Amino acid sequence: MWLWFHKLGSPPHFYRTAGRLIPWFAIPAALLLVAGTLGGLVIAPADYEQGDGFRIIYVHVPSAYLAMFGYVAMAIAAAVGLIWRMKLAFAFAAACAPVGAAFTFLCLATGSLWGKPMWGVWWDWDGRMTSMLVLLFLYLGVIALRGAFDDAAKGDRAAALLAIVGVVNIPIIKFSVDWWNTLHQPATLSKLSAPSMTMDMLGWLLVMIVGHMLFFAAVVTLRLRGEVLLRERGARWIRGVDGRA
Amino acid sequence: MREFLLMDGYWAYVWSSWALTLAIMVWLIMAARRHHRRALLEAAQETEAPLPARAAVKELS
Amino acid sequence: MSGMLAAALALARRDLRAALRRWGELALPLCFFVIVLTLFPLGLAPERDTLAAVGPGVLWVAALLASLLALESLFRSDMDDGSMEQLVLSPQPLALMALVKALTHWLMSGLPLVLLTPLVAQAFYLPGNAIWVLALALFLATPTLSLIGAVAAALTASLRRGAGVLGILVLPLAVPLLVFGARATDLAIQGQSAAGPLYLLAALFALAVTLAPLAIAAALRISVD
Amino acid sequence: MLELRDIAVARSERVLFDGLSLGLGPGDLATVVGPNGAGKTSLLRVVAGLSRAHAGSLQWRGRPLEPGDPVYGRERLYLGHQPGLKADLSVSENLRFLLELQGAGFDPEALETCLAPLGLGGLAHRPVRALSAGQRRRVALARMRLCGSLLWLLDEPLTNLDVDGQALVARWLDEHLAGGGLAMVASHAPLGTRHPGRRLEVALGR
Repeated sequence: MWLWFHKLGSPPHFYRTAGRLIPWFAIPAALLLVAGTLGGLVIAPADYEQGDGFRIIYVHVPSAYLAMFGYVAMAIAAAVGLIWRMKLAFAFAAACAPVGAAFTFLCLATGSLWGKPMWGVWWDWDGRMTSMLVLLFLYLGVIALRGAFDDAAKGDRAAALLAIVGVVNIPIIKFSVDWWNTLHQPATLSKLSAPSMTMDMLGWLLVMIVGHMLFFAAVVTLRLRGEVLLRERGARWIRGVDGRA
Repeated sequence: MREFLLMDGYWAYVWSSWALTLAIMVWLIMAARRHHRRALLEAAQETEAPLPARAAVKELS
Repeated sequence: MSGMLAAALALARRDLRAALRRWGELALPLCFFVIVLTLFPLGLAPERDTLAAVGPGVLWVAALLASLLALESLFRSDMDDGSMEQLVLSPQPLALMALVKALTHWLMSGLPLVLLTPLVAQAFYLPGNAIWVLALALFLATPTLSLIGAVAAALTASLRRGAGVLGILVLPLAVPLLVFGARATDLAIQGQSAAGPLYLLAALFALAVTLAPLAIAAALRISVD
Repeated sequence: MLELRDIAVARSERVLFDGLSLGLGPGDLATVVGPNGAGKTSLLRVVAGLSRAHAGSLQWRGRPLEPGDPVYGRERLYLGHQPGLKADLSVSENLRFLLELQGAGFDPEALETCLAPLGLGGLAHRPVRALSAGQRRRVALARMRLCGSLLWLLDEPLTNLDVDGQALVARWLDEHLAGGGLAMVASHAPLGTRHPGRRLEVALGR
């Protein structure tokens, strides 16, 4: 077991294993996303209040889920990297950040597209949307901090520390924003929150969420391979790697 | 079919959110591939790191 | 133990002395604070009702930005002249030293801001009791802000172009302070008890004072390396 | 007392040298020589505890070193390129702070007797900003002399010093070693020490 762990931890071995793993994430992800899209757009019944408008949920909720999942995964990897000085964990954290940020943005954008017909405005200072916006800023902070360092190893450690600070703060921020929101807004806008989902709607949402997760895994693994290469510049094993991505 | 495309009149919002999701996913894949390719290129251009020098300790007295 | 305290006091004394000999730099964030507050009535309209309505929020945002301005210098000169290396190498616990530095910094940047606020709040027509609640809320929130800010300042201390990044790092983390602080002020204006948000601000300070020094110390070790 | 085992030092992920092992005991002096970029400063920073070794381990008094070790913090003195002086504070204020920070006592009389041979006799209350680079270096030397540390880690201690200053460094080093101290010094120029104890030379680079 330990030997296996150690072997996986060696960059060349990890690089090859990750390369072999990608199709195992990517192909089911594509299948599930196509199935979920069909299911969500065609098969699932329309919501009796929002009609077909509710179908945005099938892209909105999975991206919200990934936005939060991505940050937590990044922070855990960052902690592992700082505690056990694992370069691979830093590489993982670095690979997560832009993908998580992209899904946070996507969550905000689809939320806005959903909000326009339902609320009549593109943006509403709703508790969850506002928290998501702050989460996007936290992501951007981590990415910007890593990029600002000339010394990549130092940037990794600084960004890792920031990710941990951020993850400690997220519950506090979330609490404060929710609190602020309930004070300033009567709860008339809860329409967006839960169009009373029936099982045949919910099932397809699960399919979409799993599909998104696998997509996330595939893209992060691909980026991770790049990050590993960047961290191993000049190492001899890279000469043996061929150019196929 | 027409009814399906219209989406209860929400067609603009529903289809654009799907399009946006697709676009960002494609962009993520392309960016990740570019990232990996550039890393490979950079790693290949890098001349092999010179072997570390040895530090010699000499007793002077 | 006594050596630790002596060192902590020596650090506080040194920082205060060095800063007071450059008092012009200390006054800069305060000037910025006042100027930002002057701009709002000019940008809006000098009607009393409008200004009284936006006043608490404007005061809080201006205070936030002003303390952000002051943060930039927190570790900069120590990094440049090599005293940060000596601080990291000293036998004293670095987290304690970090706490001392952050609180000394608050004494010189946060506290003057708190003292200045009752004056400038007059220009936004806040009722008398609300002004004191505002000052108390700022008194509770600015040390937390200094501590959070010190984490970010420590992370960016070794960067030449750290100023831009600093804002992105600090402001999202300051959201709870802004929410609770502005809420306390609002409640006071409406003549209600502001105890709830004030307690929350105190709780945030307690949390920051225990956790932030550890993060600052870790960040300083990274920056010095 | 100071033990380096198989130390490898890296700068920006690039290993500069590896396999450095050496032990220093009381009265021993190790000089670090090598061309620019060979890693002299990096090595001293690693030994000081500012940076991590890429590989290998460091021991002080038989115990492995952790960052922030209080015993090592008191007994080790590191003098780098930047002396750690605040320009707005006076010479004596600066020295007092640095000594108290290291847990060494501050004695104004000892300060006076130490500043005199450095040629800083009347300057104790002058702000550091008014001093020349060489004089600042001398203030750092005063700290080295006063802090009572057992292990001196000096990075180019002769920089900016005139002939008198360099001779003073050599004399103080001799006295330190004769008193059972240890020193590790990176220097381009010969130090001119006369102490008869054990001397090691760490040559970096090929």
